[in-house]
Amino acid sequence: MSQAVQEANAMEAHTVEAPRPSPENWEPLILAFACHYCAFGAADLAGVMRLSYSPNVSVIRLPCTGKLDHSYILRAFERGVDGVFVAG
Amino acid sequence: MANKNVGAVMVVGGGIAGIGAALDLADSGYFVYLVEKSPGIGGTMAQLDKTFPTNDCAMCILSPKLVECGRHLNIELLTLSEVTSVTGSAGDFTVEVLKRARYIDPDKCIACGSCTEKCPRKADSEFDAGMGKRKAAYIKYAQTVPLKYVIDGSQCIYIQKGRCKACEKFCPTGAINFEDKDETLTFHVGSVILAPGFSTFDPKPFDFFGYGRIPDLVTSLEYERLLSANGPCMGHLVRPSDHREPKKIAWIQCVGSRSTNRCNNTYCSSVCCMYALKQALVTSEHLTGGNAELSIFYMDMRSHGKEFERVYETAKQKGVRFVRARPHTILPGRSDLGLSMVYATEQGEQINESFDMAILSVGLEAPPDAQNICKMLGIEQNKFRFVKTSCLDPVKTSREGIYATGVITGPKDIPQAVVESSAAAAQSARSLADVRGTLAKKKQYPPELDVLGQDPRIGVFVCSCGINIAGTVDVKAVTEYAKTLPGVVFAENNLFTCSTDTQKLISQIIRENNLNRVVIAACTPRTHEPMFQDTLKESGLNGYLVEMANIRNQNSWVHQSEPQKATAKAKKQVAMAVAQVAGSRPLANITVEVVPRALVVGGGLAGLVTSLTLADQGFETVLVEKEQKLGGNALHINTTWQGEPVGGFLADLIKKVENHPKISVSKQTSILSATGSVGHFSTSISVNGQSSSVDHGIAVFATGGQESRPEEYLYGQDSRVHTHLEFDALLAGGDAVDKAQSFAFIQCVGSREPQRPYCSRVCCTHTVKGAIAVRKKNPDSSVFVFYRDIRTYGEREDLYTEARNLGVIFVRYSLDSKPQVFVEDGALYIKAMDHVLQMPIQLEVDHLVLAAAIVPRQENQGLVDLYKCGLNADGFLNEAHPKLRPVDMSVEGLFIAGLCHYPKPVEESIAQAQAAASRAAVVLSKKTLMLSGKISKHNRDICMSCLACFRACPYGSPFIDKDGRVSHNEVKCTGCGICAGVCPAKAFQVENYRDDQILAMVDSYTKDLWENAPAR
Amino acid sequence: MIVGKQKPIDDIWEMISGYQKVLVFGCNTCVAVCHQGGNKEAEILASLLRMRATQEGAGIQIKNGGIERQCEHEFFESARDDIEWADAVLSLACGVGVQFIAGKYPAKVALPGLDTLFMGDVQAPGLLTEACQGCGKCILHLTAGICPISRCAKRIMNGPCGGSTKGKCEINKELDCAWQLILDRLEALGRLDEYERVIPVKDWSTERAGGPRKLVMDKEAS
Amino acid sequence: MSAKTNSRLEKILVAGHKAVTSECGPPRGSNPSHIEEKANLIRNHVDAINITDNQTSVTRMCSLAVCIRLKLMGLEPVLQMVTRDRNRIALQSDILGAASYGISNILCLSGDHQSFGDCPTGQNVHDLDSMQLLQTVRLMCDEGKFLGGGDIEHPPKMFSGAAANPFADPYKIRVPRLAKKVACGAQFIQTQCIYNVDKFIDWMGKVCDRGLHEKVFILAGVTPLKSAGMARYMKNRVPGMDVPDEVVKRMAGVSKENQPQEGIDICVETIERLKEVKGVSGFHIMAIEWEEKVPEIVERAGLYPRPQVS
Repeated sequence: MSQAVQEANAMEAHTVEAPRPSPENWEPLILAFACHYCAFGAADLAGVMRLSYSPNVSVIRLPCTGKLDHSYILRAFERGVDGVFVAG
Repeated sequence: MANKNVGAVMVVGGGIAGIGAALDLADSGYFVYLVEKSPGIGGTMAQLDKTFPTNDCAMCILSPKLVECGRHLNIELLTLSEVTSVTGSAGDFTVEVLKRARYIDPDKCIACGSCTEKCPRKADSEFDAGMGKRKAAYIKYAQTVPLKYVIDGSQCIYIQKGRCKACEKFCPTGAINFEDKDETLTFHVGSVILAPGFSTFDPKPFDFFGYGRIPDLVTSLEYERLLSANGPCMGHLVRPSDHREPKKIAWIQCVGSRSTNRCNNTYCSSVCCMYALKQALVTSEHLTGGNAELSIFYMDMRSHGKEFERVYETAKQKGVRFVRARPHTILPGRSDLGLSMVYATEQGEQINESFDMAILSVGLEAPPDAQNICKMLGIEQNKFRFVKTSCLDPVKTSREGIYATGVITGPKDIPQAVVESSAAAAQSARSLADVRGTLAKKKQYPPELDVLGQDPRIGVFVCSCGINIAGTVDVKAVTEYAKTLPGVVFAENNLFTCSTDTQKLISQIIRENNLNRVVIAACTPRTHEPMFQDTLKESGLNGYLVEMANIRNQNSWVHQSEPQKATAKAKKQVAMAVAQVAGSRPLANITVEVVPRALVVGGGLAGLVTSLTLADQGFETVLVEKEQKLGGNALHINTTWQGEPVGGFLADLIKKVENHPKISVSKQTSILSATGSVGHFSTSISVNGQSSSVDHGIAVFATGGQESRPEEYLYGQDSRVHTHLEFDALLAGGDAVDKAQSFAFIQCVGSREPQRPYCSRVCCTHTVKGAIAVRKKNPDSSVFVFYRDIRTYGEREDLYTEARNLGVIFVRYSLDSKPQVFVEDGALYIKAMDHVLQMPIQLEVDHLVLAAAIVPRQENQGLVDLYKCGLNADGFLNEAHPKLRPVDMSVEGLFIAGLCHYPKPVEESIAQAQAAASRAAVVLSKKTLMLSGKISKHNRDICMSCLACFRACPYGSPFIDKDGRVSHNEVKCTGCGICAGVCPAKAFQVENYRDDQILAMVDSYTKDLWENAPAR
Repeated sequence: MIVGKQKPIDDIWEMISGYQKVLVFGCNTCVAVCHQGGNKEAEILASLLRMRATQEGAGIQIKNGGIERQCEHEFFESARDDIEWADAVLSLACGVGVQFIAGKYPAKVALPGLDTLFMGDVQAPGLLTEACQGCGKCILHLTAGICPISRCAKRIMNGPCGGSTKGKCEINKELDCAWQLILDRLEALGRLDEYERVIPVKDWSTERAGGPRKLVMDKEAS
Repeated sequence: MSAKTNSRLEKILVAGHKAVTSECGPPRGSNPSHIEEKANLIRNHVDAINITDNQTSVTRMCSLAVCIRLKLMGLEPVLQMVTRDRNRIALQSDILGAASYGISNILCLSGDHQSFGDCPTGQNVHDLDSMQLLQTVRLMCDEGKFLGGGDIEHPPKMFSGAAANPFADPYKIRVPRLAKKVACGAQFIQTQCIYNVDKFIDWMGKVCDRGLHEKVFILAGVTPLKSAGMARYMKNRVPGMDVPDEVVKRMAGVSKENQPQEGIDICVETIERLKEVKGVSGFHIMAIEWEEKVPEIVERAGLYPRPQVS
């Protein structure tokens, strides 16, 4: 993770809301950014092994997680996703 | 020439060694048949959890190679196949191959797994080393290549008993074929490379160990499977008896190695120390709570490879216990849980200790079937049953035109096997240089349509994958939804989008509907994108105008219980792919003209061998040497460990190099500067003060190393103290050795010390060889060796045994109590603690030989500065990857051979030098290099030259241009996009992963949320 | 180059509270190189502020924009509409840019998003160090190319003072004593004898002591 | 050489006597009685008393005011001036003010950094540094000029001094640095406290080699240790201080109640040794908040009674 991302995260830390109880049956919507070479492959393998996880996550493939830009994460949050998962 | 050479090669064995040779040859103009007796390639490496010394996941680094092999236009995979006869002679062999029935038509199999799911018959999984089960219908492992299922006829209920056929009933493509028969195929090839691998020692005959009766006593390969994430415990380590996490674990080394007890394996298996260290370290990461008690029972710890000693040190720091003992009895624990072990300590005390689990570090053997092949081919084996090779031509067998690589020529680790596989490829190519390119295939495409500037006309193809996707996801609904997406003008559902028929259909639809973008909603782009890119190219579209939505691996297969949500997610996935592809642009592959010339730096043994191997293949080579004379360190070496004289060989080699029409030798030469990248480097050199410039497509660094000058044990102060090379000279001439009475060797002088924490690899063998020579020349003399661990790895162990049989006395010392050397009344003395007697001993010696460390040359730093390649902490040049790219450097087009990489003996230097020639030939055999167009593009207008990219790029593609501002060398770019991630000006964008495309995907994913959100 | 550090987001939030339309405005030269105030950071900050506005239900509209340099009139042309729209411009430029906006747009509120720190160099990625204080009369030829005014805590011109220990400054053990560096360099250059040359009393009139400074080009040239 | 000012310190030094100075720190309040008491304690045993200038950057009564008080009591003060807190105008004006009261000794220092004191957020001035201040004093006294170039109607007459630390690193510039201060107009030097006598002797030898001891009077600084803890603190925490292990050991080797006496013994022995060293013109006894022990040290070191000069 680039220093800038860490700083952005640190900045976000200032704005974190106090934890609130989540509504019943609420499911978070999650967006994942995955490196083509490792995490995206791992997600494929999870399928081959027929593991099971919740369908509330979709993956955007990146050539490398180093390609990640702040704007991807921030845009996702601004538009309402509940979690961003960066894997690589 | 009597008969015409054939431009094809057969590689026997689909493990990492065979794969390496096959890829090198196929990438440099030969057609390759890769014969594998199991249903899939990958060999033992695929079974490993991690690999030392980096603890990389074995599968993660291997899998790209498997995919490359499986897809290669010039590699034909022959699985379930065995060679039955080879006739003819070098250059033109006729090979018969028995191909066993698969019972599943690979052309029809879509790897959906229905057959396995429905198959009622379970059998032990060979891949899991018997630790897990598979079905009669199965794939070898999830990432196997080819990704085609197979029916094991010996287990199949229908084949054995005539009823069942459950698989056939459920196979969605009708791929099951019980009529399939074994067949014999005939091939014509110019050479054969044997890479049949090894079998592990079976410890059952060791009844004192109780292997097979004690559930928690497993072999190291079985243990790999227990550790592995795709193994039977899915990476959560539990012991076999009660499926609980073990805490106290022991490794027993040298099981079936360095032993004559109920086996005849007097050699060292070379890899077990390192894999035990690796397993111990990985285990400590696996176990929860961090209170693991891990012990390794060993004789000598042999961590003699690059960065290996650091792994040993790490293990010590992490609390792994090292016990120098060979347990003699293992008994089952209470209620068959765990075990207890009896061993004698060095002090002679008998200990009975209990463990939760123990691992037998089993040795490597030549597998029986491979031995049969050797016999069938008439290839000579050595006394250890491995293929006999010479140190001076390490991959050549006794039959001309047949080469061998990997463990079949002796125990070795993966990097050495990979090196040899490239060496074998080089030797093959060398003998078939005149027919390079004659059988290799090349694909042709129709001219590309110009779609730039057109509005997107996107076609979406939604795959049912039989029922793999359609069973969970409502593919019809997804197809209808796709039609509503912006830019989509066509959408349809296919039963199998990947089938050959559908490819033709897609092509037709693209033309009929003037599609200019395509989305395939099916499986993973990692395996299928190249195929669909190909379909687009065949339809006259640029291959980069397709995107895939992975609605199988990342949807239907993992959300089977929630079909509605899966369908909703599939719609989103398709919408995201549509959003992305709408912004995709046709990309041109980058072409680089290759300068057909090699630069070899260093005229020692490695540089000479590389030069000759390249030149014999017809590649022009410039060899530069800084000294006045070629030959390097090899000029001072008497013989190889097998006793082959080096002098004559070297003189002959130098003569051949100096007289070769394709080689220009330049002595007293130094390198001044260098520019360029793979395919077109330009290096300016200074010859005797005159500077000139060499254009070259690749470079091989073979700058050598040197014996260090010791700073202890009175070296340089007393004339009776010598280094190895100095003593070799004494041995070779004069009567100094005959006149003397007492000799001593001290090992690890300057190696394995805090300031130089690596093992110099060659010294133990050098010492035992020297000690034997002394005893033979002067049988009345006494010879002592002061050592820390004797590391006569592999078959070199034989020399150690011989030395002991000849009466050489070995005295162990530890780093904190090194021997003391002093002179008293003119006599030279050594004082040390004897570990057997547990007493101090003092000897007077006539000659003291110091096993001085091998150190890198200072010049390496200069190469690093000029070519931007890497050095390790010890000053040796670094390879691109310690396991699978041991000859390539991190900079494309640069290769490495010999001591500049790490201390190594003659045979390993020669193999690496030949390997470097092979890797170089992959580049030099091409007129142009085609590089992916999916790379980062630099917008110089908005770049402010802040250098963030310059500093972050691992490939050195951004550079400071002549005008002082940043420019981008696209040839070096791999498209990773780190530059784009760090650029504060957003001046870098990776083609078809541009920010606007990714943001369009984010927007698409969040469309509903955004539109339905409360007013802002 | 000018080095700054973005203010804590809480401070910025407090600063922009009370305005309706806020333009987070990047300056894509010096402060972009230190990843604090470029157009990219403006984009990030604007996004964070928008999310905060949503969370707190504050009726603030937040946009981001930016130009090449906020200290030259011509560059503002491309941002005319953005600035027109805003009632407050949160400038991520150094103090120069903030003041330039304040001077250029009398009707707009100019707010500082950055704390301007110093003129510095990039020693390594992510490590910027102060190297010049613009005293207006350079003495680097007397001090082996190392500036005691910006790099000595006491700005001592005939150092080192008694607080220099093992080459480090007394106020911070991580901080090199500038005078130690000067001595080391003089020695390396074989010019240690120059150390005994006394640097005379300094004319500070060219520094801030002389009031706000100005450079008039054509006069200088004539 | 004859004295050029009315400084008693200068006269004693010029006459070839070993001079003895000591120092007192002004109070953290406006009541002067305590510092007057301290000065009275040592008045017969020293030739001059340094008055520190907001030492360690802790705000105190101003050095000039205390010097005036001492002068009015008939004592000989040394005005310490640091360049940290005042610009060249204030410094010059204070020098004139001091001269008007007949204060004839000035010690020019740069001063500790304010971050160590009670106002760490304050600004420092350092318009001049210690050497430049020395030059300024000489310019005013010898040429009768202000820094700005104007003539001084009645130039002050000051015996100007500076500090020197023979122990700080880098050691190689210790003598050149002294030479530089001499070149700037230092007429006397008070050194950092000396515990490592061998090293001091080495330094002094090099000073003499360059003939500097003939251009400047060097007063060797000594500070009696009160305890082993103080010895350790000085060794480890005070920059530029060199306290050899033997000294720490010796202090720690006696019982706690006997440690003060041991410290005084060491101090006296140090003076005895230094008396014999070529180039040492006197002693500066810094008995930190322990002024009452100065007479004992002076007497036991054989420096009492003090010579009279006119």
